[in-house]
Amino acid sequence: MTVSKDYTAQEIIIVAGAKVLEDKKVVFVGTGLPMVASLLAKMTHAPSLIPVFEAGAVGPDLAVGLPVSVGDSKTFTSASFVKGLNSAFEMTQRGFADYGFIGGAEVDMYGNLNSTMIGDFPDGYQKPKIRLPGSGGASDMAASCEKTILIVPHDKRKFSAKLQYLTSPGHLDGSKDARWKAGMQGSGPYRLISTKGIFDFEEESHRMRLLQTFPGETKESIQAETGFELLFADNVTAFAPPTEEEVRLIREEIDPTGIFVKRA
Amino acid sequence: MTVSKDYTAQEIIIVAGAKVLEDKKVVFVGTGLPMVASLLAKMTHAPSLIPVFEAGAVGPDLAVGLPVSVGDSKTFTSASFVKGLNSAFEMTQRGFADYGFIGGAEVDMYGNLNSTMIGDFPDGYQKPKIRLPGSGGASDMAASCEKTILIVPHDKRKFSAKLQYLTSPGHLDGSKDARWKAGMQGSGPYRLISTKGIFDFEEESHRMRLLQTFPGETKESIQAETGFELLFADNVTAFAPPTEEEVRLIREEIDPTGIFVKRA
Amino acid sequence: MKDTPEMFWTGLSPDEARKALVNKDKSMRDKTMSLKEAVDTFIHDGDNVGIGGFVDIRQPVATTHEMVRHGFKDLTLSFQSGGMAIDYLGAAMMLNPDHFSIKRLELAYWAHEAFGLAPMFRYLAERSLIELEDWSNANMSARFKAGAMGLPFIPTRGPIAGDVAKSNRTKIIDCPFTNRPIALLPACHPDVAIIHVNAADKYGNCIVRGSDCTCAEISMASAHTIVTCEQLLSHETITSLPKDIAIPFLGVDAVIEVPYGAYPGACRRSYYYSKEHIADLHRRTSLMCKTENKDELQAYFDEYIFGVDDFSGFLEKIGVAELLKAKKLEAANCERLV
Amino acid sequence: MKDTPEMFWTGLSPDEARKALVNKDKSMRDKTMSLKEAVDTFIHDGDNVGIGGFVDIRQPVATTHEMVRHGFKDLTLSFQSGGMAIDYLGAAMMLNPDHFSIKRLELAYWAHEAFGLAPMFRYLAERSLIELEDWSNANMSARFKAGAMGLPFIPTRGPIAGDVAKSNRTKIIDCPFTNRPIALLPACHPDVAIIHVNAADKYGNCIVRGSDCTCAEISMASAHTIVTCEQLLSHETITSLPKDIAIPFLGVDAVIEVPYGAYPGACRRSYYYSKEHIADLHRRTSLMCKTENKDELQAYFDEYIFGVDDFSGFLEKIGVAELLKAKKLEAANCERLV
Repeated sequence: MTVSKDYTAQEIIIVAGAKVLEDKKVVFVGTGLPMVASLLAKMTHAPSLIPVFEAGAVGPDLAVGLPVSVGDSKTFTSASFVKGLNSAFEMTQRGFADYGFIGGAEVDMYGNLNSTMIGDFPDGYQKPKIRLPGSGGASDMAASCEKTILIVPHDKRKFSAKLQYLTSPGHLDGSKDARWKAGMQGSGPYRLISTKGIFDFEEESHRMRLLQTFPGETKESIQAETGFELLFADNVTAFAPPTEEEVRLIREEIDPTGIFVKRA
Repeated sequence: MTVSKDYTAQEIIIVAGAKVLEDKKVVFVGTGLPMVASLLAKMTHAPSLIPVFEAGAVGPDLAVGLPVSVGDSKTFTSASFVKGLNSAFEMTQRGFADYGFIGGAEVDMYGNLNSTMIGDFPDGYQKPKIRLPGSGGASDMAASCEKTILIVPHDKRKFSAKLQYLTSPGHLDGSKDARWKAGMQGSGPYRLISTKGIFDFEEESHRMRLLQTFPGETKESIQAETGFELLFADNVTAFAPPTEEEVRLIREEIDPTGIFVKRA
Repeated sequence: MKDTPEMFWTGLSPDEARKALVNKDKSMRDKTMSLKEAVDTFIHDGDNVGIGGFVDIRQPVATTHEMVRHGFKDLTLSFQSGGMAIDYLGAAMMLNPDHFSIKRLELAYWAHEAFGLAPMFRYLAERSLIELEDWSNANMSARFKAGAMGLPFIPTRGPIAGDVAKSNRTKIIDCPFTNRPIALLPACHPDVAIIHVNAADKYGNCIVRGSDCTCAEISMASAHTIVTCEQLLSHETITSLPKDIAIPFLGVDAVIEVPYGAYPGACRRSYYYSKEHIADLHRRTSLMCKTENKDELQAYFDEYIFGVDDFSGFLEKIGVAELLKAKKLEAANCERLV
Repeated sequence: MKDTPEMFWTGLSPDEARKALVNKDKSMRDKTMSLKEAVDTFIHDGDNVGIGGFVDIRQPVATTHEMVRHGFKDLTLSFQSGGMAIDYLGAAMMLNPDHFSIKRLELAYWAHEAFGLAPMFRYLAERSLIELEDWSNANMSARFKAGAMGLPFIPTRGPIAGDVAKSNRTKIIDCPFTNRPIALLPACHPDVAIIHVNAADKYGNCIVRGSDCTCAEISMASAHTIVTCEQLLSHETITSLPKDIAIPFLGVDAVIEVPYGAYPGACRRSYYYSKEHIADLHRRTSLMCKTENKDELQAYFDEYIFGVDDFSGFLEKIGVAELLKAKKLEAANCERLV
């Protein structure tokens, strides 16, 4: 397949995100790029992927198009289960979500996410510098999906040594069994996809570890834009750029009106 | 209306039970005679009575006939809500049941009921002398309906100073706020209807108090068949015998095949 | 907190139940198989079996027949209010505990309302042949719900006072928000759920008419679920009625089309109770309770269960007239065009 | 247990919520009235208002317009993820807090997913004009559910670690059954719920299509509930679809037929989002956020809300073409014959 010469930072995130998803697994899909990536996975290697949305749709084929919301009417057509938020989250607590696919505004080296506020917590909680939308279902997915896949645009301030607010729990302080001891279920952050590469979390320390670099990036260029010390896999490889067909699918089939994938 | 000369002990219970029910109120109906009484109430003075059944039906008109079970198909036709056991009990915990209408095999002076076992509890719990069916939903109704109406056939052993097993909580030990202190909701037993008369529970002591005698009974004859000391209302009155029309409704319209109302 | 013996779990503990799901194949695949294969595959000696329906409504009777033919040891049966499904298992144990035995009941009620007591219950309990754990209907329904919700426990306003909470593993705490006492019920995660529904597709998406009972909660709480259905429908037909899907395919492992699968109990829209058949089984059982003579009860099992290969053989013995009678009675309840 | 300040309830405490139901008229009676009458009757200054829908799905937009016209002081708004309904209330406060004010938000999310942020939220929060209590979507949904179930609290596996549980009244205890930490959420009992549904009968039995959101839970938890519906149906039609009834009449106090009542948000089967209208309101609000110049936002309110008598006046201003466009877009999602 021909490699695309004309893809955007969002598009490579989407392609990388899609590739992490396994066929025939249940993925609890957060709003935004995770929806695009899940659709791309379904249209390529994972036709039997089972999407779950927090407003209550289970397993739709998404043939009527890309939802603009995780409660969108498009998530319900052809769904096998049509209830509400409680049912979706209860299924997840029970263990029915293999993957959770979420974004955030700020991430730390243990895969904890902030989507609540920029400012001083707790003292400045009632007067944030920047008020973000809030957890939504992200913290629930982070707590209870079996594995989570995180999407965060790469930026030194966003890859932060200390979160200003911990919305969605990842590996917490990275200590052994930290999630278990805190009372959570699921093994936590599994992959992180940024605009610069793909990361996992090292087994012992639970620290973010670079696995693959996106075209044009090196270990050094990525570390330079990261606010904490990264680990590197023994064999950091180059992630293949999106193919023309993948880009075409995103632009023409999945998100032709630019709902989530901006052209610039 | 002409007084019936040919009614049974069950039939006068049913008529008395129906009369306790107010129109336009919600009654959580237990199995057996409470179902017959609720239907009689609906066919006479309380056409807008709202029956709730523990298997999940809310507000059916019961026009297709007397259910043989609180999960009977007949409870669902024309119902305004059709869910399951959890929904019925949750509505009741929330406070939507004005009355609960339940039976039992044994009652004490505070309106506590036993429908679990005859024998020695706790030591003989695993080897009961007589094993009864168990609580079903009766203990839930007793705990959470706002007021409960109890039906117990009158018999010295069944009106007992000490229950062999307390299945359905009434006024507990009768002490002030006993139900509240135990963590329950609802004001507890409101009326008890036996084969001999109608009782309430005195406000301070919460002890069973005779209000009305059924034909042929006196204070003394009822006390003689009761295993604990009864209280008597200042003005114990005679309950009017069922009318011919009431008996006809029970026999011909409500329970023509003798599902719950035996002819003998 | 109430002074209770050390906590124990029957079936799976909440953490075991979660782990069991992690590696489970959750794909949308064809799960149809024979009832024999389902029972062979998913039920094992010592299992905690969660039983659907309510009294004689939509109980998984066909599956209990198959379980009796198969034979199992030391089962725990968990249900709110049980009727014929429990009767068959209990009577099988009365007849030959070496072939079929129940170790323990976690229940709220075992009897038949208008159709009388379950003599099997009196026989087994009064002879102390089974462990008992009494709960209320709301208790058992909420325990399954806690399991389905992935919670280790759920609070209840149920029978917090009295002897029910003393007969079981309820814990009473002071509510940390109101400071009033509140009862906590441990989740129930059966090893296997047996459920009968009105319709399902081959993936296990289930539609229920009339009472939902506690079937969805039991299915989602259990490690595995066997579903029998009156009618196997296409996936497209099922999903065209999305609000009617009570159990999603994720909660189901085996799907078997078994018309009249709850007979002689009732199934809304399909058939009403066969009270004569229920009474016949009870009469034979009562005889054994009184005299220890098992001949009549054994004859029932030899004819209707051991003497047939599967549930269709049972229905053959019931005959067309009886089945049509049950169907006609139910049609009057629903007043609908078939 | 986490060291928390003294517990407090917003809206009703569990015991107050129970008491409020004891003497309530629960009869099946005609509850239709005008939206103005409903808002006048059931909403009061200082109330905790539970808001249905999810982001821009089936939010009770028409009711919020009426609330803005009426004017209220010191409301607490409780919801999981809010979109346009919250926007209108927030913008009204930005324009004139003497006419309309929000004291407190109990929420998981206020923004619009693909349609961007809610600039009202940034304006009010960053200026510290409202009290904030952050929860997660599962938290808020479960809090309403606990209220609907008549429980003072409900456990959750949600964000037990991290700062969400530190921002609110969650209590973390050691589970008395597993000894592992578990989070407990206090019930939410709003004084009044505002809910938009697809269809209802005059008694308040409601049918919902697509996501149930958390509407049934909010309705059943609240002391009073105002329901607007796309379509008022006869009781007979509603009860002929019994499994579709999501909210029983018992949980509803006022029923108003308001077609397009969630517009410019979406309502499954009826209309899709009008993203241009949403963007227009946000543009005007952002302008005020940046410059404190309220003219454009005030002009919107003067035209679309204060300048009309009721929601049908708003729809007149939107015009037929836009409404048909939204309807056509949704028809493509559902692929159904009207």
